Amino acid sequence: MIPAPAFLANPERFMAFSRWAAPLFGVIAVALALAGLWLGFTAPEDYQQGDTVRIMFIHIPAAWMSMFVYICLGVASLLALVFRHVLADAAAQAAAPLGAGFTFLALATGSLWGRPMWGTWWVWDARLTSVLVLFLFYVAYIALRASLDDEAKAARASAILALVGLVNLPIVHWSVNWWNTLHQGASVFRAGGSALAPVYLWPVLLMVLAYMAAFGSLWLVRIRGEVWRRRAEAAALRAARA
Amino acid sequence: MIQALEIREIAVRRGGRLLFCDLSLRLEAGEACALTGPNGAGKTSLLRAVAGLVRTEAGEVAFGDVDPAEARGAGLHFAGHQDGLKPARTAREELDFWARWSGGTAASARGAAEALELGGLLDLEVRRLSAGQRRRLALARLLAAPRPLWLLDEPLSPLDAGWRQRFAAIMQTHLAGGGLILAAVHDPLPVATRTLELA
Amino acid sequence: MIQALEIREIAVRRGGRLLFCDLSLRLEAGEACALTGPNGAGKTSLLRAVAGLVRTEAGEVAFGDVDPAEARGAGLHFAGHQDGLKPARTAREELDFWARWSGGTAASARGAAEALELGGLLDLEVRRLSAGQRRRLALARLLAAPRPLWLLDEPLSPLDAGWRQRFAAIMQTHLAGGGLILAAVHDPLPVATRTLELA
Amino acid sequence: MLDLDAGKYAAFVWPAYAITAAVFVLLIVGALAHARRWRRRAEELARK
Amino acid sequence: MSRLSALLGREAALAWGRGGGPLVSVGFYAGVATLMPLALGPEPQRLAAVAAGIAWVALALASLLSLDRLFERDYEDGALDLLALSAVPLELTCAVKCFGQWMATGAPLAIAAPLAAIALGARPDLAPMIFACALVGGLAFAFVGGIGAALSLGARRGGLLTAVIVLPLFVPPVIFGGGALDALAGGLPWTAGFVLLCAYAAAAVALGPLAMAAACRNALS
Amino acid sequence: MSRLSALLGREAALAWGRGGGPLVSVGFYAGVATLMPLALGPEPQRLAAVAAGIAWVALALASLLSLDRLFERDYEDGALDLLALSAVPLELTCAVKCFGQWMATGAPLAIAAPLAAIALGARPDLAPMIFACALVGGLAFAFVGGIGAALSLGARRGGLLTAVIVLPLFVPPVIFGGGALDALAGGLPWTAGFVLLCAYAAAAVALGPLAMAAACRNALS
Ligand code: HEM
Ligand SMILES: Nc1ncnc2c1ncn2[C@@H]1O[C@H](COP(=O)(O)OP(=O)(O)OP(=O)(O)O)[C@@H](O)[C@H]1O
Ligand SMILES: Nc1ncnc2c1ncn2[C@@H]1O[C@H](COP(=O)(O)OP(=O)(O)OP(=O)(O)O)[C@@H](O)[C@H]1O
Ligand SMILES: [Mg+2]
Ligand SMILES: [Mg+2]
Repeated sequence: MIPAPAFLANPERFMAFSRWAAPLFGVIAVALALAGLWLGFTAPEDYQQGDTVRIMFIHIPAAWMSMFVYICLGVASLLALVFRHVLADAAAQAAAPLGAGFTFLALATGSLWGRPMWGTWWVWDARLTSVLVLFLFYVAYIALRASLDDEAKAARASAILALVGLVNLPIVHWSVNWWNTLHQGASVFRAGGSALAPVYLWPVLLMVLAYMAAFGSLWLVRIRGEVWRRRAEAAALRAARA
Repeated sequence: MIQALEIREIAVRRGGRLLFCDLSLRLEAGEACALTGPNGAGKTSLLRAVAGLVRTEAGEVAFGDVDPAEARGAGLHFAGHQDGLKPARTAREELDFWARWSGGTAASARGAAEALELGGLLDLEVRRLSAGQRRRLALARLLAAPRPLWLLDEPLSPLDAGWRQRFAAIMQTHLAGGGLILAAVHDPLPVATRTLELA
Repeated sequence: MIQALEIREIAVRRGGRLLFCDLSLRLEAGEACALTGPNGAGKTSLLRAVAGLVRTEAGEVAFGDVDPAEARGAGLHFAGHQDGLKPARTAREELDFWARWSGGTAASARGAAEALELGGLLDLEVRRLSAGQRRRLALARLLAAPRPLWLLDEPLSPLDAGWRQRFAAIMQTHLAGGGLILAAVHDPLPVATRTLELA
Repeated sequence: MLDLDAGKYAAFVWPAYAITAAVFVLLIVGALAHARRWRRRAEELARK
Repeated sequence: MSRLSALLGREAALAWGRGGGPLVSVGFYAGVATLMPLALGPEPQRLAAVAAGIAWVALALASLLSLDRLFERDYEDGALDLLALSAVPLELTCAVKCFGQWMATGAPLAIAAPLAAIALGARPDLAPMIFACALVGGLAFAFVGGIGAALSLGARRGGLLTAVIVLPLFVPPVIFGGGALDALAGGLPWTAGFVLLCAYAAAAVALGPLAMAAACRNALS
Repeated sequence: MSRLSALLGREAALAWGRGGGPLVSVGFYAGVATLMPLALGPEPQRLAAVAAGIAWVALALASLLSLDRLFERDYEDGALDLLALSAVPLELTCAVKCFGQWMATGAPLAIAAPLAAIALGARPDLAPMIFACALVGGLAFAFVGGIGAALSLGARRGGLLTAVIVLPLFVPPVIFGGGALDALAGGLPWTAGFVLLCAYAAAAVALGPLAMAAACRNALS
């Protein structure tokens, strides 16, 4: 999903590519989501979890995406910081609200799943807390970006923050191993095969791919918006000086 | 030891506006240059660009055959509008700290304090100093650790007539010893051998 | 309306040292007085004493037949070395606030900004202003609310030659309207009708 | 066959899907509006 | 009036910019609510028992640590000179400064406090009381903290002084508020504690500005 | 070396004057220790259960609220320009600044923390652990807090931003330390949590200065 930077570094080429790629990803996302939901809702109820298992099809993808988008944000920030590339910076800026959205979904769906399963909406365990922290990182990124006026300075400062925030990702992922918590450990991918029955595994995987494609599409659209915004601002500045 | 300052066609942008471009200047050891121009012309920005504190859009700054990082780290003094002195610390504490920070010693700090006649003021907190006394304290840092290139931003303004002359003599001595001075001023610089006017 | 400033044999002590004593001065409406003297002579202290910010050891300050408390509260402007502008706020926010604080209105603040040509700068944060621009912002407060007595501490120093002249014209207008100016300076004050030299 | 009856857990399952749908709608609308707004603005300024 | 409202606006804006404001207070209490359980371990009953008290003390700590700079910046950059040179009596100016600080920081904290307490497990029926205590207590903290801030102007160890001066003055309101909360939680009559808290706040609002103005004049001269 | 020790001395002196130092930290914890029981009511068991955790969180909050000004003053008065213009790499300068802050504020707080916890009723055998956690944790807080302080330089809502940026970074060490304290109190193996805390502090000390220096350079330019 991370576009090959060398090819896309040129804004013109990026705009030409994203022009058809964004809608294409969108269509793929819808198709995969429909397939995943169909399989998900034709699967039998779980003997333990009953119908709540259906939350899994939207919880796991959202949770994974919350981390995946942060990785994208981190990589884009690194490229922006090292190569001072505008497009990389636009990509980072465009990823943050999407990541915040997915993280919010992970929190909300997890909470709605936790109530029937654990009997509580929220516990302060390490997994849940670190996801909240991830959400706070997205918020901090957006807030920092918004409160520095100088575009170049804002870009660098927020890129630094994004890189600093990468430390949280391993904590999110391994928190279930480091602390014995309510949240279950890795079950989809783990040594010795998935713990999930195939009837659930397939819809989950399809939904994950659908979320990925949706993110790809939205990301491209937002980057396009950023490119236009920068063009507009450059033009406005030129007009003001002339 | 910096033998020359060479600014080659630099351009600086602040807040989206290009302050100047294609600006060049060459200063040899023993020379001083007065930087003039109306308010907001970019004098301070140029000094900061030379010091490496502000990014340049284009062009480059060379310090003779000294590596820029080294020159900026150990070869120049920057005395800006803001003096970085903490109001609640005593003049002595501040002078000693900045002397040591730029590689001087307690003895050289004492020498600088003598040269600027800070003797009786050293035990006062900075907030109690008068404007001219405070500027003298800021300028004492230039002498507390000898460095060839001085970047001065309106160094004389709060000084009285007597001290303007005496500081001119100090600059003269610095130049005679092979120093270089680039100073932004609104009044004529008493030692200027040349002038660079920003639009 | 203050018709005269009368300083009668005042003495001011700072940090245990008597800066001056038996100092007297009478200023009528329309007059300006330049306060000169070497660094540390007590110019700033005298201005602060007139403003009532510093206790006097002896003597008194009278403002014609206006009650001192009233005169200090509503009859004078004080523009010191330190301008009290907050770096993180925009020039407009600061000017508007200080205009309202000294009894002006949004309209008078706008007028002051025009007189000092701050138009394009008002939306910048104060920290981004150049030294001269920042001083102009500080001086705009004098015009944002009309008050007869101006106490100025080195008002011209970071201004360029053009602005020194223009501010001199502003001071002239103020005097012509019956104002009084007491200004500490190191260079001659372009409008001074007389000079008080501190030892 | 399609099993849309979530039984006693309906109160949790459907809100989860509803929130997901809502957030997606927000993200989609936000991205498109952002892109469209700045595209308009850029073209407007380019024409001038 | 226009002056005072202008001053109030400025103070609120500065307090907000300096670290106050609704979002910060939410952030601060989010911090308290997140960090507390993490540090105390997740056992809900243990936490619930102390939730209201923690929210209340966090408010006092936040005030203690943020109020010490109420006058310092204005003093060092010369703004206090200009504030003192006004037809508005310095007492009123100081009162408005404290009030602005409370508006920008204290009031939002008061709104966040019950939420944090509930998130930590306090009984929801305590929320109004927590809110009321935080609101009134915040006012008392602001005016009492201002005294410490003004007294330590220009002192060499400003921060230390503020804490030493202010801490003893913070004790009574904390006791009154804590007592009221505890009484309410235990089903006992709580009015006495709350009334005392209000009285203390009123006294602080009435007398604090006199002390602050005197201290500021002294620092300036 | 002489430069760095001079800088360390200056930073410690400034931090001390600004509100750090042994006496303040004792005062701060005295405040926590007196206010907490007053707010929570006097039942000893209720308090004892959470005493260690409270001491630990108080440390995090104190750091959160005091670190936001680590670079701000130097940035606004021009000292940061001069600090950046030196043969000493800015990374090292930032590290020394944080270290000085920790020396003047964090270390004394770490000494006061176990005393406060015991005063609140924690078991005395927890004291060494509280001290160790506070010492190491304070280092982590200082270096992580410095990142937030540097990143928010020149931003419009500096204080708010620092809190928002720093809060997520404070969570892991609080979890680790709280976990270690809790495990020790419950007789469980506590090394894992403490080792993680040390690792986090080490990472913060190693990587924090890079981020701080980059952020400072960015703010200056
Ligand atoms: C607010 C509450 C919750 C949050 C923030 C949350 C967060 C997460 C995150 C971040 C992941 C991805 C972990 C990784 O791959 O490293 C995840 C996975 C998962 N969650 Fe949750 N979760 C919550 C509640 C729940 C509940 C209540 C359940 C079920 C009873 C649940 C079941 C799962 C499952 C089965 C996975 C997939 C595990 C794997 O294979 O990695 N979650 N959750
Ligand atoms: N950080 C900044 N962001 C935006 N604009 C800035 C910034 N710093 C300076 N400027 C603008 O750049 C211009 C040049 O400023 P500079 O301080 O270099 O002027 P100067 O020649 O030193 O003027 P003065 O004689 O008044 O000191 C000014 O118009 C100023 O407003
Ligand atoms: N708060 C104070 N405590 C002790 N001494 C002080 C205090 N304020 C000023 N002084 C001393 O009083 C003397 C006069 O200071 P003042 O600022 O009035 O001088 P000035 O004439 O304005 O000088 P300049 O031309 O340098 O501005 C100085 O020697 C100064 O050190
Ligand atoms: Mg300048
Ligand atoms: Mg003076």
